[in-house]
Amino acid sequence: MDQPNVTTTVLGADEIILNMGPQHPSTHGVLRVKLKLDGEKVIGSECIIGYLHRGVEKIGENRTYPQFAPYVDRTDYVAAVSNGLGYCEAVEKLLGAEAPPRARWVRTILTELQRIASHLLWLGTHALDIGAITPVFYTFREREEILKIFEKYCGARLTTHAFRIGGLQYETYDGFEEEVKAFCRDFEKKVVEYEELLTENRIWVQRTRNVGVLTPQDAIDMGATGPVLRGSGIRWDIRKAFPYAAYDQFQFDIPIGERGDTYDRYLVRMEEMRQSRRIILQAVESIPEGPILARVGKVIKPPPGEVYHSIEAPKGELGYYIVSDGTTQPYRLRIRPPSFINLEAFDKMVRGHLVADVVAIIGTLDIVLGEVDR
Amino acid sequence: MSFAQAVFYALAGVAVVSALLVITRRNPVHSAIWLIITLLSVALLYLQLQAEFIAAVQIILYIGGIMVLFLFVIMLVNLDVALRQEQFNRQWGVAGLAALLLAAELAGVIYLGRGTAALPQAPPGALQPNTELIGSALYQAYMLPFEIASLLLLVAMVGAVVMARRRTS
Amino acid sequence: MDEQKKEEPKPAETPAPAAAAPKPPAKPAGPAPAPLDNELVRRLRARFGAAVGEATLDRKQAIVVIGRERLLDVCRYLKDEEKFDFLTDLTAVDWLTRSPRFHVILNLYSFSRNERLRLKVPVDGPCPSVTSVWGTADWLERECFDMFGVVFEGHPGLKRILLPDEWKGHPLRKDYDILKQDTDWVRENLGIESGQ
Amino acid sequence: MTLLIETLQPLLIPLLRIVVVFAGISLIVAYLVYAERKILAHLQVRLGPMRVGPHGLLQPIADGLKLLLKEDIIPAGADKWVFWIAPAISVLAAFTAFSLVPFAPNFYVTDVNVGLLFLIGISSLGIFGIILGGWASNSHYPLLGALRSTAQLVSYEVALGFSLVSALLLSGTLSMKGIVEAQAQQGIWFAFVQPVAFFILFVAAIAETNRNPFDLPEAESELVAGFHTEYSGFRFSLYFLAEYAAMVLVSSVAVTLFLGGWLRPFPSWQWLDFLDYAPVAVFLVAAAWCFWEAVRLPRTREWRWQRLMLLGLGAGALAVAAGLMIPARFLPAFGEGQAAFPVLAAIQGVFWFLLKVFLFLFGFIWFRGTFPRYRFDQLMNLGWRFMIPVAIVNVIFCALALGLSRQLGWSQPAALWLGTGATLLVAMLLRREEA
Repeated sequence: MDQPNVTTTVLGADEIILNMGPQHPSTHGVLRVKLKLDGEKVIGSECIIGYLHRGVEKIGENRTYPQFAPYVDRTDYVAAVSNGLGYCEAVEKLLGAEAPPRARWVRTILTELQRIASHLLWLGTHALDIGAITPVFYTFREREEILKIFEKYCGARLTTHAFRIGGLQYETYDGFEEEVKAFCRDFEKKVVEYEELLTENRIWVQRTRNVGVLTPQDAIDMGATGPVLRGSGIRWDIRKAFPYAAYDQFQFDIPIGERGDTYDRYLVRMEEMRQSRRIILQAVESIPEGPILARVGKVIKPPPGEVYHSIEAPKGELGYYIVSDGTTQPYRLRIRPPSFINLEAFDKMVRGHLVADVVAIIGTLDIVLGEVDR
Repeated sequence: MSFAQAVFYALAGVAVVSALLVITRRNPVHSAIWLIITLLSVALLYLQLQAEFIAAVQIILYIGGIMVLFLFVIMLVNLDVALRQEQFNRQWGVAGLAALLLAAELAGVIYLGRGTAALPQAPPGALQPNTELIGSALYQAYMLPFEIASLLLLVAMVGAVVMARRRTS
Repeated sequence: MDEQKKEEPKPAETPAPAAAAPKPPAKPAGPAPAPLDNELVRRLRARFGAAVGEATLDRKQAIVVIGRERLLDVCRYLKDEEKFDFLTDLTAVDWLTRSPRFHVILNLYSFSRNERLRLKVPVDGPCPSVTSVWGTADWLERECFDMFGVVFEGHPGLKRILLPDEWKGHPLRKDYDILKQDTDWVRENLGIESGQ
Repeated sequence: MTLLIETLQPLLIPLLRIVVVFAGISLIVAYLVYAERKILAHLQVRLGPMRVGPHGLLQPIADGLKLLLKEDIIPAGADKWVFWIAPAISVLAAFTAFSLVPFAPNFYVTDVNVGLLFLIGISSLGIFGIILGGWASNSHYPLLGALRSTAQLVSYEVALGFSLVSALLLSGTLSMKGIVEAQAQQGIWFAFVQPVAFFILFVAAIAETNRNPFDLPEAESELVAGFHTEYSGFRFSLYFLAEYAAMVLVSSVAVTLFLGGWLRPFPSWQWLDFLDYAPVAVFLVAAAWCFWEAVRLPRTREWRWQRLMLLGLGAGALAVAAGLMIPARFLPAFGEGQAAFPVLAAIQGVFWFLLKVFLFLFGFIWFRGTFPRYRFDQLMNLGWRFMIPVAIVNVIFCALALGLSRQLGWSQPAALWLGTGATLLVAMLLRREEA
């Protein structure tokens, strides 16, 4: 029987197997990593996942389209709004419908807020893993503001189920625009605050520079997406490549890294938060009036066929592949989980590094086990 | 018996008993702890002789330096194996005999010389600035031997590094 | 649970062929798949002949059916010559009543063309592994094996990924009921009678 | 019987001093934990302890009680004997070392002519508490923590030792009291003529006390709690006590060696004499703050105790301030002194000493709130490839400067600054080579 946490078995002269997780302070959930060590150097690794597997895809085949929408919130549970957007848009595409402009604008605002919230969570925990104990409190302070906006909008903070197939569940509340603007106004200074703590901090740079390097070729070969891919220097973002929601209406840049190390991914995510703020500000200034729900009918019954739709979730490409057989339930519902596929690159990134770097690399991949295991 | 004498005998007793325990404990970590106690009581004896410098150096070097490294190495060794090994090898009888002979010799010499080589009582306060005395003795009167000794140590250190290197590569 | 089960018709009993005409449209006529005939498909046909099956355009997304025998060649060609260098996703669909029972789905993307392409590989038994073409396929094929029991030939270490190694059954198959579980495994490893 | 009294009589006054120092340090350590929690909390936009007493002022007592009453768990397979004794060694080493610290010209336990050497020796015994505790727990995390800790302490002790040497060169004595007196005599704190040594001492002190950014032995994201993972209850509190006492100790040593110990800032400048009243001012401010807070509390029943305690504290602070200002003629016992306010004059040294120590401790806490953690190889590189060479070079240049100033009659500070400049140059070269 494997014991949780560290079990050491003597292999070669200096080789040991070290078990990290599934209960360990910095594996971000129930990830278990088996490390083969030569002294403190990692010479091989294996991720053992599935501790949180709930059969979400199977559930999807046994629920009607609207019934399943709350379930997607629980895959990447720190970015529920993004999951909801991907799912709703995928079903809309399957139906051949499109959400009205007002709905698309509000969706964009909420999704970008969610991206900031997700990145804030990542930043706080990542810094905590590397030993900086203060940023986490700062980032949670701002994340709280975002969650308050979510709560006011739809009543939930974490698993929001904010959107509905065909548009929005609710009209925005009074003062929504002002609150979002106020958040954006304050947030600019807050990002500077985080950066002052970390970006030029010698120790932070030493701990993240050249750690977990992923070359552009490797990143593509391993299917990495999102900040992990962009950190390796590939300027690719689904918001630009296949614009969805209302992203084609706004100006924003795609930040990329140069070396593909942990520090570059850190910079990319910091810049992404700034760009998200830019998008939100543009969107909130120009929300069109009009209906918030397209006419999709009371019973969602897409014609037979199939569709793959993906969005740029905070963690990477979140795709939904849905096969319809013309009934009210999906025949097959596949979620392309960005965390799962990004985690695949872990072994490549961790080889040759020290045990302390493992923690940094898990952090920089920004995985959520709910999404890895589904 | 004065207070000072009582302290002396107590410390000497502790030193001897813990030294015996060092060689009789099966667990090397326990042995190391007893060795620390031996060294500590010897340091206190130096202190009683008003040799503060020697006492401080004994604590810093032997206890704070060497014993820490001892323990460090012991912890890396697989203790279960060490526990199962035989503690005394076959030559222990010979060794005991040699030790007894040496003890008898020492006792004899001290007994014979007690009249001729009586140690003078040190006048109180005369040894006060002994740190300075040691310093000037080492760096002025015995400069050359001191440097030669340090060179020897350096050679030993370099040799150890080279040997360790060769094994890993 | 029971109530819900009653409501749900078994989807597997009424499988509709993917390319069939849509049912009488209830609402505004939905999108329908149409045959696809573009440069890429023609090049593929010219090169691989019969291995390239039906090509369709469904919701503006290109789908090409590929025979499993030449899958690896097609994939190499697509990656090296047509620059589909990114394997976005690999999964499968279980068409319980059809005769190759499974469709292995490969979702490709090309950075230089900014274009997606979906390959469908009908298989009944084993399917060739594409791990040698795209590294991503490693875990994705393991997941596919875990969930559907599709064996990938040439995979470097095909074993379960999400479920425990000793688990029996492949949950995403259509004949695997949603309430089913490996009760023996649960009893043995969790010490409880049922995981429900 | 008379013999016993005769032999014990010289021990009586030191014994009293020992008791006072021990109690004082324990109190400081308890409130250091509180201060750390409060300061960290305010750095992190939180409030910290607020429940037990006004602003959580009684929290350390509550924590202490809780730890004492908790179950004392000894893990199965642990070496009981060693497990039991290890935390005691830590505490013993940390507290014994305080006997050599001169808190004021008239207040110290003892002053030996090799004081500094003894201090290093005794504090180096503290490592055994960590090694043995980690080993005796019979568990992987503590063992790894203990190994890391040992390697780190041994490495940084070298740099620490070298940084002390330059203070010794300047003062020409090993006696702690003598070092402060030398600073008074030369009219300059050694930190200003030996900034490099001071910096190295500071960094090494952080490493020696396992504080962030060198807190690898206890890195919770990697090793859970390091060497004391398996400890609980009273024994855990002993480790805790030892750790914070060690912080106070290294701060005290740094203050004594480089920041003029008990000396007031610029003691030779007459026009700054009003600084002598700083203790009174501090207590007055504390009293004012207490009263202000008491007024601000809501006037309901549930806050009554808090208000009473605050008022009591304020009154106490006022009383202390008043006590400090008792004029000499009311205190015949202090008699012969020429100071106008004998009590104030008596606590002058301790006040400045503690103030400087607190500044240091604040730095420790501030760093913990700011820095990420080094990786182990980086820590070792920094120690062996940068700190130790720079410390050695600094000692050489310091000795050269002293020799030159004695031979050629240069001004001593100027020569030392020249030496410091040369050291900094070497340090820069080292850094560039590294990068």
